[in-house]
Amino acid sequence: MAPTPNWLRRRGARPEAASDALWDICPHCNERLYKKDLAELLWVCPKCGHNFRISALDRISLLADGDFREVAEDLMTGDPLQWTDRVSYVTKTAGDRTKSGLMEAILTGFCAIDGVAVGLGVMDFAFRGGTMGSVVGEKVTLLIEECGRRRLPAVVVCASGGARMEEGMVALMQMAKTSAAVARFAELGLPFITVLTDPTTGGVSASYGFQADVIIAESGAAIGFAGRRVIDQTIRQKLPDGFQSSEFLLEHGQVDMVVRRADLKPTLGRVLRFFAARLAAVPA
Amino acid sequence: MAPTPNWLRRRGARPEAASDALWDICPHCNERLYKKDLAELLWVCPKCGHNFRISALDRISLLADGDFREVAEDLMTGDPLQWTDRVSYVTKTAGDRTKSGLMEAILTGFCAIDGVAVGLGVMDFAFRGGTMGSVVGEKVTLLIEECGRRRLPAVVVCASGGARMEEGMVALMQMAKTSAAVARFAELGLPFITVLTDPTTGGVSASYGFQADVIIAESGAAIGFAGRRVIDQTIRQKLPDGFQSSEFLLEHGQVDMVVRRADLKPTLGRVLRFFAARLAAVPA
Amino acid sequence: MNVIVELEKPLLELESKIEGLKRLNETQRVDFSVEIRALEAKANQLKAEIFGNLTPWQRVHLARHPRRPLALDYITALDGFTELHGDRTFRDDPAIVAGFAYLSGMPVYVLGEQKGRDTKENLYRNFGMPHPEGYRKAQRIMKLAEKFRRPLLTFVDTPGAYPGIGAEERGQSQAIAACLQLLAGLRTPIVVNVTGEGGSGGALGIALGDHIIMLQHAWYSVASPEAAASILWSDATKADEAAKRLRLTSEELSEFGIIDEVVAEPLGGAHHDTQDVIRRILDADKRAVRRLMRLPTDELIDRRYEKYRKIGAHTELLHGRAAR
Amino acid sequence: MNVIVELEKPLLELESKIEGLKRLNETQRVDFSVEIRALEAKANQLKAEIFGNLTPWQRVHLARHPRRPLALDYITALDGFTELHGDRTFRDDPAIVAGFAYLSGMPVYVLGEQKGRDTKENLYRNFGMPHPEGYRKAQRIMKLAEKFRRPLLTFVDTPGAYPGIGAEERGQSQAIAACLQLLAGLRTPIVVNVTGEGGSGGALGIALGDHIIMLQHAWYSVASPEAAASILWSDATKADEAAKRLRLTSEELSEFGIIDEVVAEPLGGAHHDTQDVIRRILDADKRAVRRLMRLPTDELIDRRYEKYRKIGAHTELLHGRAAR
Ligand SMILES: [Zn+2]
Ligand SMILES: [Zn+2]
Repeated sequence: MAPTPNWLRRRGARPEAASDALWDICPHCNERLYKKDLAELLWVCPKCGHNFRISALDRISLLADGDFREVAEDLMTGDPLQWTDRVSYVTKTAGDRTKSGLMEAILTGFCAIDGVAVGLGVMDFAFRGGTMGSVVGEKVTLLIEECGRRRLPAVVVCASGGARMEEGMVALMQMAKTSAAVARFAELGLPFITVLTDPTTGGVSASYGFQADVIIAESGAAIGFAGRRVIDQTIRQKLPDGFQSSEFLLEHGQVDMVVRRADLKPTLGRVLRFFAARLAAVPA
Repeated sequence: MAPTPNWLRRRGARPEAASDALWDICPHCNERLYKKDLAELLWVCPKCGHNFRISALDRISLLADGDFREVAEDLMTGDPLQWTDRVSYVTKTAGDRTKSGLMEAILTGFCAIDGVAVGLGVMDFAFRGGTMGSVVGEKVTLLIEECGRRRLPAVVVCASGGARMEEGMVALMQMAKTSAAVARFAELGLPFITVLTDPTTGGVSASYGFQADVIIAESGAAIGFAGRRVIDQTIRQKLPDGFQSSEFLLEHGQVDMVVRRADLKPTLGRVLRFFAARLAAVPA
Repeated sequence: MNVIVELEKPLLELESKIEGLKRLNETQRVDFSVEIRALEAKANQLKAEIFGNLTPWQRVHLARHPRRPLALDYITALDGFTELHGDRTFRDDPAIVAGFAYLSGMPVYVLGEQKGRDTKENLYRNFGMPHPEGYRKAQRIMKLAEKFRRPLLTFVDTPGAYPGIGAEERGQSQAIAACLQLLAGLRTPIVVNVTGEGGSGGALGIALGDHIIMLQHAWYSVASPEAAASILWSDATKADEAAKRLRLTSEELSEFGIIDEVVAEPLGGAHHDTQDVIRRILDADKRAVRRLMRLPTDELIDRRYEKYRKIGAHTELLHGRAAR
Repeated sequence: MNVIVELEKPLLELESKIEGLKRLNETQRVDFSVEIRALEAKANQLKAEIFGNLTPWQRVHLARHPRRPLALDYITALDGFTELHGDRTFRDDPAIVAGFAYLSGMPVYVLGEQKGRDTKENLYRNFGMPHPEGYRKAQRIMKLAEKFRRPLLTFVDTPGAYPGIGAEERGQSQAIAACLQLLAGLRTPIVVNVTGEGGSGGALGIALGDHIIMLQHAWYSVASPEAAASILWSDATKADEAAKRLRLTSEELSEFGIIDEVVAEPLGGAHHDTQDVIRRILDADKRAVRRLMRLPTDELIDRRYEKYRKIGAHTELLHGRAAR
């Protein structure tokens, strides 16, 4: 396993291990995999190529060259609806914080990817299914605004079940807020790139997820607007093979490329170098 | 029959009657129709509603309120390819001039439609199948440029078999020339409206025909990129019902509305009044 | 079954009895005016009992009432509505109507999510659930509004964007996302009317604007109560529970600052006086458009940005921004 | 059957004989160099005979030669080509490839109409005949080029836009028309390379630009010779006749001022020295891009307008404009 990067050591918080088991089972091919090996394998099943869902921390380790300077790290959600069902929203998010080692479903900050300075946001499915509430919307907006001020490309790695129910319309409005930030950023002529990972649906796919100049899908991810269950219940007919997979979206013209996890960093580097290159730097 | 308008009497030239027959046969329902009645009926079959193809002169009579001040009326095509097959291109166009009473496949000028001042171009299928060569391209471009200078809406009624073979690439380049004129006109924030009549295909549909802010199709027209014969020969399978009809295009989202000939002038008037109204004229 | 339609039944019976007596009163010699007044008093009392204290879930049903005014009822009440069709790419989506009209003489572009009145019409309109091509037609209209500097009026009434195979294949997410980006930067005033159901992203796709008006008994939510119950508790029958928790009523959304103006409905809902409700909505639109048209465009866009920029609920804020 | 492939056969036999002798020369003691020289002289003579005086119709076949370099051969010869996919609406069309790359260190966007090398690949690429979604993907790339102020390079090689049911349903006309309008006003330099077949509107859709380069034996025409013969004489077999009349060769189009620069091919066509031809094309691109990038954008757009504005052949001109 790779040594823990400085920024991560500094950060302190680490997620609790989900279980003490030494082995993980690949949900795709049922292969038994030794947990300690998985990090070396980039959390990709060596037998079938299935990408395990990974934490935002691990994703940043995979992408950032060295240091990752986190911003807005203390932002914590309120409870606008005073939500309670079986347990209160406050209790739920407190649990997620402990479990994930994160304050919220996204980490944002600044780093270099393959040598290119960027603003980077990475969502984490382990926190409320990566849903977008106030904090995700605010952090994405702050990141894009700050990229605008620093004239840096913005990159967001998406993993989200959509808008967060427990924040109601305040959550839905984060789609509008982030869209407005993207619209301003686009007018500055700066590049915005998203990476859609498993799963990217609902309010995140229908806002900044699909507003980027270049949209990269990680292989084998489920990407769509409506969840499969909702579609099943609505149309009650067999879904096509590979429906809502990254590869399906590529064929249907929705994403620019499908990239394997191992190729993600060099691919992002290639794209960023092109989009970030200044015309002035070009030999005449 | 309506009295001949002044502009038309002034114009002098009239097409030769295609035949001396007193009767026309509706190509759609085979109804025998007394020719003298057809003008009163707006050249629409009273039995089945089929729109007979009509001359540019008749179309202008249908649309213009009163006077139509023709421009670029003397523009005559050259013979850039020195084309000859069974007969020379020069002979062909000379024949078309006599037969149609027109110098070329389009008339352009200025008039009012339902009270709104516009630049109006009307194509005529009787001249080389309404094909676009140098003169059609030039006259459309001049009309749009002049509308830009006068800050008037531009309306073009299309009827065309596409680019004119006998002018080769000079004809194809008219697509580029007219597109450039439309692009400039659009940047001025002025409205451009096209009416697609039977038939509108090829180089005209793939340039200014489909570049308008509002696209109106006359009912029952054949509209498309490729001709039916070409498609038949390429795919060798049954074409869907109503393929390439105005109504088919409406369903497929390609045109804003399908309008019967009798409704065309009031509809154009309604659209033009809206698009031509100055915000300044609005009560606060 | 619509719970409001059920609740209304005794009231409708009573009202039809009153009508009958009134007809008798006119045609017969006997005077029933005392009985009529008594029955009318009873009807008013019944109305107050039924509608005076509706639960959020009942109000959701009020917003779905089969006689509630639909988008086209408002749109055709404008002068000279002319419909424009198609996305220029794939299909004309009847679940979104688009075009132009005059609001008290002012040229405006309009967009509305349109349901049907009966089964046949609902199949044609896909129950007001747009496909991506509907949102792409909407984008075309938004761009026209910007190009010709006319205000854009939208009427929101959808259970949600359609969740189907074709919709996913043709990029429902992308279509809505593109609407949002376009609306956020659109250099012309945008006035939004949430008149019926405001179902999630499918509603928001045409609901990002400068001034958001909501009818009193419309609902607007991050998810329909059924969907939320299904997502949260895997049990769509708990929709009434979800309706309560989601804070989807006009009063609550006003408090959150998400809705700018609530237009009152008559007791019993908009369908009890459709013409009056339409007039109130269009009056509100007129006031909003006139006010917004006085703003310089850059200021309009800046205010729109700030309007959405400040929505959120978080406790530790960067840059000293005040938390909700 | 490709007539050039037929014509080439004796030449290829001779060349393979020469190759055989050369191998013998290296491995055996006997010296065949005299014989080799004699055969080489004969081969050159044969080549000159075959290719020295091709008819337009034969040149059309040269442009369709199965070994002729295709769009991706040029594009992948650029540095760091990265392909971008999809129209964000309906489908990724493999008949148009799109992406970005570096031309001698300069970041450029690229578009190309791409045929296949074999049947399987041709079915995938639809023989280089784009659908509307291909032109819509192209529009996406054009907008990126404008947004990020990078030059756009296009490689034209198509028999034409696809004439099929789906293509018509999804608006082939609209898709090409939108490309033309976008290219006409695109605020970044556009360099076009017609490298193979320039089939009508399907070619023009990505061929409106500031500097139009054409390979010597490419063809570019208002219609393919077959289509023109069919349209004019209802007889596609008269394609050779049409090819002659249409003036579709690089020399003729240069004279008309429609092509700005012709890049020479080796005797026998581009496939006789693919690497050299690619290098020549990219050199021409580089010169053009560098020159165009020095122009202020407004001047670039004005010049582009004038470039097309003046194409035409008419005898009575308004405003005293000179006739061709
Ligand atoms: Zn596996
Ligand atoms: Zn008839």
